[in-house]
Amino acid sequence: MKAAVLTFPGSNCDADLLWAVQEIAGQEAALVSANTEDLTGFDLVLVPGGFSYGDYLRSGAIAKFAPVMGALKTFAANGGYVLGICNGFQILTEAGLLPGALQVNTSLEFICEPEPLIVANHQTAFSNQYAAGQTISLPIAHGEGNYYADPETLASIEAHQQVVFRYAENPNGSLNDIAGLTNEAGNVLGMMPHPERAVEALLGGTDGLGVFESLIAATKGAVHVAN
Amino acid sequence: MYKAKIFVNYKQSVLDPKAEVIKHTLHRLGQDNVQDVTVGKYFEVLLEGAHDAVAAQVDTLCDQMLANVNMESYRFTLEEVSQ
Amino acid sequence: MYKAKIFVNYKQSVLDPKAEVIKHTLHRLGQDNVQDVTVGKYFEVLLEGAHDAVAAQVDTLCDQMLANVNMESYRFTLEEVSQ
Amino acid sequence: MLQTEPTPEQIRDQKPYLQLGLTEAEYALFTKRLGRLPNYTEVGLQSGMWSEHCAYKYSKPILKTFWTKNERVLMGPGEGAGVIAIGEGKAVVFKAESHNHPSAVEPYEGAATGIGGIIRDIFSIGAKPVASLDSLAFGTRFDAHNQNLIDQVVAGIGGYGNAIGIPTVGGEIQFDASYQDNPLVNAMCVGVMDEKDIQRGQAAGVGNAIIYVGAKTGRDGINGASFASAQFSKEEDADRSAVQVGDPFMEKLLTDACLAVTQKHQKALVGMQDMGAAGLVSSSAEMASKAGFGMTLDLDLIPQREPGMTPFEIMLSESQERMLLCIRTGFEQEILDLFAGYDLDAVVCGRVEAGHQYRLLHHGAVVCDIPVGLLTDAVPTYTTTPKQPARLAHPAPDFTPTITDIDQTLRALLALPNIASKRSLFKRYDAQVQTNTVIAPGGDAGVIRVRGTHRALAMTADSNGRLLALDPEIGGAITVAEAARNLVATGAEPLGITDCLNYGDPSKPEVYYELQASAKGIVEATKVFNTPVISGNVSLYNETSGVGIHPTPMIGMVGLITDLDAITTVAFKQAGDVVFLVGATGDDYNGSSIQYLQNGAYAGRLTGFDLTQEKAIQDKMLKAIQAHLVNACHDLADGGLAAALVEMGTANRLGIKGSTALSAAQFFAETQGRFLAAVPPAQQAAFAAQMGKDAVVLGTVSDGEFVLDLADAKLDTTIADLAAIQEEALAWQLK
Ligand SMILES: Nc1ncnc2c1ncn2[C@@H]1O[C@H](COP(=O)(O)OP(=O)(O)O)[C@@H](O)[C@H]1O
Ligand SMILES: [Mg+2]
Repeated sequence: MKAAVLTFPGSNCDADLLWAVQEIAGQEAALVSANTEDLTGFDLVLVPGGFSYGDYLRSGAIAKFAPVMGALKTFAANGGYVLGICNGFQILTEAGLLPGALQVNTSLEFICEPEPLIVANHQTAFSNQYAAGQTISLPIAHGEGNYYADPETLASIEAHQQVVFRYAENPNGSLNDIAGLTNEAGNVLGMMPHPERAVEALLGGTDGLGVFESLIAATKGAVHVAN
Repeated sequence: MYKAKIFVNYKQSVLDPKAEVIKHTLHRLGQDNVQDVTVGKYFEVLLEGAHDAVAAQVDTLCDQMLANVNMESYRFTLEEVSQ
Repeated sequence: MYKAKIFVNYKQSVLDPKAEVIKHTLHRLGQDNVQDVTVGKYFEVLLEGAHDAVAAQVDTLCDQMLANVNMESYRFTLEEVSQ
Repeated sequence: MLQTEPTPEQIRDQKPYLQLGLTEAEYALFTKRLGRLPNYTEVGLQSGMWSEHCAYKYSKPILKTFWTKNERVLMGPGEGAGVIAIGEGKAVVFKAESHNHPSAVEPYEGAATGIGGIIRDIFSIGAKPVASLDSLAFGTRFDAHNQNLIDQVVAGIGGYGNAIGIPTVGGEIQFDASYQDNPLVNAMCVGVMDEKDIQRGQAAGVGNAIIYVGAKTGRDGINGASFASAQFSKEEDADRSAVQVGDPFMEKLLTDACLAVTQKHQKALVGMQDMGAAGLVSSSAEMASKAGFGMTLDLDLIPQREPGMTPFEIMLSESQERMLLCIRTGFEQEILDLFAGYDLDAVVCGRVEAGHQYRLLHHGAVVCDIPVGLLTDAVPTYTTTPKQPARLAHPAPDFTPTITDIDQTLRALLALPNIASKRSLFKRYDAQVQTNTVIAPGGDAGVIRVRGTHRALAMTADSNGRLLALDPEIGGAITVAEAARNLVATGAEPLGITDCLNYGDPSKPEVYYELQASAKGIVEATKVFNTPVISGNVSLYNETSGVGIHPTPMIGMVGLITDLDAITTVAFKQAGDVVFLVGATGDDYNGSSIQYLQNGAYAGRLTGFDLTQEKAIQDKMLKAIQAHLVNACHDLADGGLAAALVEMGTANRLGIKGSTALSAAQFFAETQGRFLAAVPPAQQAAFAAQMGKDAVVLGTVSDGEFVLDLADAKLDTTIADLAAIQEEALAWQLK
């Protein structure tokens, strides 16, 4: 598997993702500047956490104008796997690659804590290594992770089983306890919790490895379109 | 030159955590005459150009950048200003 | 019942990173006719009461809670509205 | 506006420098050394550079007594931050800084810019910032003002640190009436680098370029700005604010770009320094002076955020997120291009000159032309004749608590703000970004592993104002010892310290006494623990209405772990482990939490501290941890054995079942030099042998019951009950 880790000005989890994919999961990966306009040759594009362009307007609102976004849309439209984590999730919703939006947490506070999650759909490219209904623990670290979508959108998300992870103890007000969800086609996932922060026992747990292992399994033998 | 005054607000169906906290605090402080609070953003943008072109440009700017239309709505006015 | 429309903005000498980033992005996208951007907050508060009492209350509210007077200035208008 | 500035003669006659914080004697000295009357810009530069913050007028004699060097120190005080070798070609860089006053005025931005400033100190040395800590002190009256202050300071620290992507891995938050009107906001940053890349803030080599990079210069944070505008400008003040707003996004770009310069453009780089206190003048003058050169700057080239800024304003602005570099002639474009790649404004704004003159040009005129040493080295130092405060001459009689209901007492103790968990506050900090955090806030020390090595660093920030108020010398030594104890509990060997000296007005004999006495205690302890002071910061005049804060030196200590498997945490891991109490317990209650609980105040002399004994216990404890004999370890501090036992059980809701010869009162004693260790049964004999008479068995870890037979009382409850109090008490009081 060959992964691109996008780097926007202000991204701060890009190096962490690179480390998780390269050093821990043992896959090929490269940092790719948000100024790039070509994502040819990658099986997976990772959109990292952080504060792209400061997140000063709204999380992810400026990043969607980065030069790489056109290529990312093409990549996703062609069925390529895209995983957005935290700010990456916010960017994907702002860019319209995922439904809904992320609001400020109901506590109005940034929250950094390990959070129990339920694997709501284990039959996706991102979760096939987990058991159905399994509870895992992943860290969250965000101030704006409160998932919102209007009622019709929410109904459609549920009808298409797009929710992959739900909070066991909703920390931020997210509708339907949504912690992570895919697009309807199932090749784009956004999640607020950080799987890349849970891949080493030394750092407190390995429950996040499943996400990367699922993608490795999905890319093996799957058909890719590398535009 | 035009000054665009732009208001961005949560749509009514969206619960706004910031507004809730302010209202709740005011009630806790005994200001029970406060019926409702909304929190929005206010932008001013100065632009050169002809009225209609600027109006179209500001509309796109709001739709694409200043507001997230999944949860926010916007309105704006244009005022001609001298340099 | 009155509706207070409240505008809160940074004072001029205060750095506004939000406005800088927005302006810079617009220029990067080729919208060179954008001369200036300011970013502020806009609140609406609905309050019961007599005009002058409400005005005083809103002023305190702005001064104590909605604006940080060390670095922000505020202005507001009051409009009578029917319930 | 230029024409409204006073002439040199008007300055001499009207003495506007008094409002800038200079004395008549200082002005006279400067004028005499200059050989002419200084103009307004020059007096402005003098006021900035001769301020306590830049010149350490009162504190230099104290700082000189610090022990600053051992075999591992690569760079001691005098640069942006100090550096210590940690092996495998790597070095650790750290420093702490106070932002007390800015945070009192504008809590969010004050705290945020405090973090921003200390980060720049670290990467200006060439180190990648890898962790931050914060030490906060607030008043005990939780009125709306204080609640907002606490909330906004915490939000500001998180707002900046989280955005820039540096994990906050430790710190402390304490409450004492002494800080009600003078909160303390001290921030510490730790960086890691290759030893070979260390660089200094110097501007050498005739003709080399001075490059300014980062945010534009505005009128924020100008020393005496209010004076300048009130006296000499017609402008409306209502639209002016001296508050500095932090821009972590800009700082992230600046960090990455400057590290690229130090790592990949070493041929081009002569020196680099951040613009901190007294902004452009202090960074440029110090860089030239340190290297023994002169400098000319053209102020028209300085990026400015507002029109019409005067040289005074440009030079003394404390706008954030700015750096100054000295670059070899011929390499200018290479460096400008590099910064452009990060979307940063950078300009060549001056040159290094032969000789020692410091010259500023503005609109074609020379607005300053003085020997640079006049700014950096001519500053007089002051000492005050110390006088022992009366309270120290006549300490209150020793306190002994009376415990009638141990269960009730324990519950009340756990709810004290200083004992209660601070998680509701520090969970607002991103503790894990960079994915190196082994121990996040909540442990005895934060621990991060060092990528590319088999090592980890432990770090802690500690202060004990209430103890120093009772005895500054012993209190100072205890603070160092406690910091070391925190590191040892995680399995780290202490390496060195940074400090923030937070005190009242040093011209008061009593305050000066406190400064001197506490420095004495600190120096003695740093030698015993082999932890030299490699950097630090001084914050004086922490007073309101003439009343100063407790003398509060904040000690930031960093330690080294060479075996990642030996890293030890506070939490009990499994029922059945044997719980040992390490170190002797005495009847030491003065200055303790139990005294505060029962008397509402801390009083008496400090007893039960022995530096040599403390060091011996710490060494033994560290050896046991390094030998993998220990499953969990915790140092004893506030709240003594009582608080420590609960803290170990909280995370996994594991209790204790045991008995001890200690009395109910001693359960709450705060004798220094003690640890608790949980030892797997298989290692019990080895541990006991290693510790000898210094460790006694207290009991075994239980599934949840919390039962302890004391000499004169019996405690019988559950950890779930106690943990809930300890976890929720503070959050509840701050709502
Ligand atoms: N209390 C202290 N202990 C040790 N060193 C100190 C202390 N205070 C200041 N220093 C050292 O003096 C130098 C100048 O400090 P400072 O002016 O605070 O730095 P900055 O320019 O970053 O504000 C630094 O090297 C700092 O480490
Ligand atoms: Mg510095």
